[in-house]
Amino acid sequence: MASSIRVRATANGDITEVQALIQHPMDSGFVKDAKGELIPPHFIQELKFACNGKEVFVADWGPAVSKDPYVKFSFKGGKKGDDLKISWTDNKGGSDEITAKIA
Amino acid sequence: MTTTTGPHPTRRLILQGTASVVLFGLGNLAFAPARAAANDKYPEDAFKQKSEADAIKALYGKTAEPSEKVKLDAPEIAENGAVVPISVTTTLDKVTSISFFVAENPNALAASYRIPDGTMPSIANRLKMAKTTNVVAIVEADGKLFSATKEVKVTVGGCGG
Amino acid sequence: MKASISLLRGSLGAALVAFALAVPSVSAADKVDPAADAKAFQKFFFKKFPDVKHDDFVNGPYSMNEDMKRQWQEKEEFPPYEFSLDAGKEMFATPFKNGKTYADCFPNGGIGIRQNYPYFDTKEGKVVTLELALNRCREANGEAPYSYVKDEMASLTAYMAFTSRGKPMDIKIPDDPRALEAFENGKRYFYTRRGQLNFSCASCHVQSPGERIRAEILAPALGILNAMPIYRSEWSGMGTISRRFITCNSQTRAVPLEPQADEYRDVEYFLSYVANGLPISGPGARP
Amino acid sequence: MSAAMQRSLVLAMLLLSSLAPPARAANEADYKAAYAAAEVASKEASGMRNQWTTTVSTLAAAKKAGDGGDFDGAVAAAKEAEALAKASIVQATSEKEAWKAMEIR
Repeated sequence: MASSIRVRATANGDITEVQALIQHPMDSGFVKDAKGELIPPHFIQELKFACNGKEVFVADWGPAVSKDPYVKFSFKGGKKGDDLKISWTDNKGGSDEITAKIA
Repeated sequence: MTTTTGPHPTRRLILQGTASVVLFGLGNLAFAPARAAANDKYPEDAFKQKSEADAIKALYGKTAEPSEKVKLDAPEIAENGAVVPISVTTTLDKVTSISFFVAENPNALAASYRIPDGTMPSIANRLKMAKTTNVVAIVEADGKLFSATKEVKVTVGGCGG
Repeated sequence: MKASISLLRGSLGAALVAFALAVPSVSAADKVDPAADAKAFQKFFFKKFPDVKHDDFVNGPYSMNEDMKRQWQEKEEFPPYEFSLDAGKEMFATPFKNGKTYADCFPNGGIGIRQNYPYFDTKEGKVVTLELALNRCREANGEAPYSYVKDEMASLTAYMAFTSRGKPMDIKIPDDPRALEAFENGKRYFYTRRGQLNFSCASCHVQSPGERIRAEILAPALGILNAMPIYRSEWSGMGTISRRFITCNSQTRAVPLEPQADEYRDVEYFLSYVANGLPISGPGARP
Repeated sequence: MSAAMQRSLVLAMLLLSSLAPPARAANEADYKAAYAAAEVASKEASGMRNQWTTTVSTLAAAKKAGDGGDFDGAVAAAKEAEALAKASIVQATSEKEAWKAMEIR
């Protein structure tokens, strides 16, 4: 199954800009389905980015983050070809992880 | 970083750069464990708080003061409450954490980010908003909290059932 | 004095011209003239929104409102239809059970051809839309057809639209009375009021584009299908042209027809033809 | 716009005529008759491919009330469904020509 994480990391000079889009329902637990029943909460709680083993960004997310969540940030110290590991875990114990190369 | 124009500007720059990093690193080291320990795990409690004030207290244990240095970018009228593009950037120094609150959502805290050393203090993300309300961005810089607030209008779209 | 005389003559001339124009257009209405209709349609929008760049009309509500456009550009940095696009690409490459793929059903392997759909099939004597052609391809190769309103169809059309991005819409109307009839039927559907709210497509997308219904800005009818299929935040999911028509109907409290009904195929034919020349911008992201 | 005015007048009249209160409590026969009439009009409307969603839901409400024995409610709903169906028929017939008024030429 293709990974749920799409990432674009581009280095220009010393600054690497990272954009990530993750396929996840991010159900808040407040929404009802077609039959009128509440869809239980199911959302990513923690999303970590590490470059060459060093943690560069950590997101703590609640149910108010949009479906198929997106985040953009940038950090210093990464360069073209470095490894960027992205991993997330959700409130149901689900998780996914990929390692991308900085372009 | 001021650019010097000497014969070997880059060499001097590098020297300056490494010097300040070492200093900064050392200085940071002393604080880092204390602060990192405080918020390195998922702030379960803060996400449970209803109001924005309680959530900020649960997350940081102190109050924030509005600051011009925190630039919050959010739309006038959200095209859709389910996907509201919100971003923040700041010129403040030594930023260690950035969080977003949607005041009248069922739970005010929407997202909180830990900014390790070397990561730029600017973030864009897409949040859900239950209705027209204030979006608040909080930046923790050098142990103090600064905030920026903007009202975003949210209504149901379409011409109804 | 001279100035006012020329002014007078100018206005007289204008009146004459207007009168001349009015007379033939009355008789023209009975003879179906798609080319004239398309020209008038585009001129209407270019005059109503003089500072909107012609190609920008395909961006729907975002061509009408700066604040919305900024939100859209932010979404387009990493658009939510990315997953559907990748899924479509994968489906396109995955052969059917009989070993064939979609590429075998379409000219040029299905790449960069979306701008020619829908087309008029002279054998069948009816309009064939991209969604219909995709399902016919599946059935011809022993596969079950996809729902016209669900994600699989949206992923396929998203990928095919993506391969045509930027190409001008290029819909042909053969010199065949049935094709002219289909065009006219689509035009009639577009302007006919329906549902208890008594709206036609034109009530919203011709009379009040750029205005709001509650939070949403109405898109202009010109180029309104160029961005299809769309990821709508409202549906937090992909929407095919069929899904869009059906939901628009139910919003005016009209019972929708079955997907790919003749009326829907014809109105798609009409809307695509009058947008000839405007670029394909699908898949799109919308509120 | 006088044609549109005229049309909405007709629609309003049709709706009003259906709301006249029944003299005595309705019984099953009244309900059956009213429902049948509504069904005929609704079938004609969908035959013209111009059915309204509110006609369908009001007709369903009439049936539910009728099955539940609430014949007063059922007759009222059936009459309203009939009026809605007839209004959609008027809309479909008048739009056969009226659409040209909005056409961009």
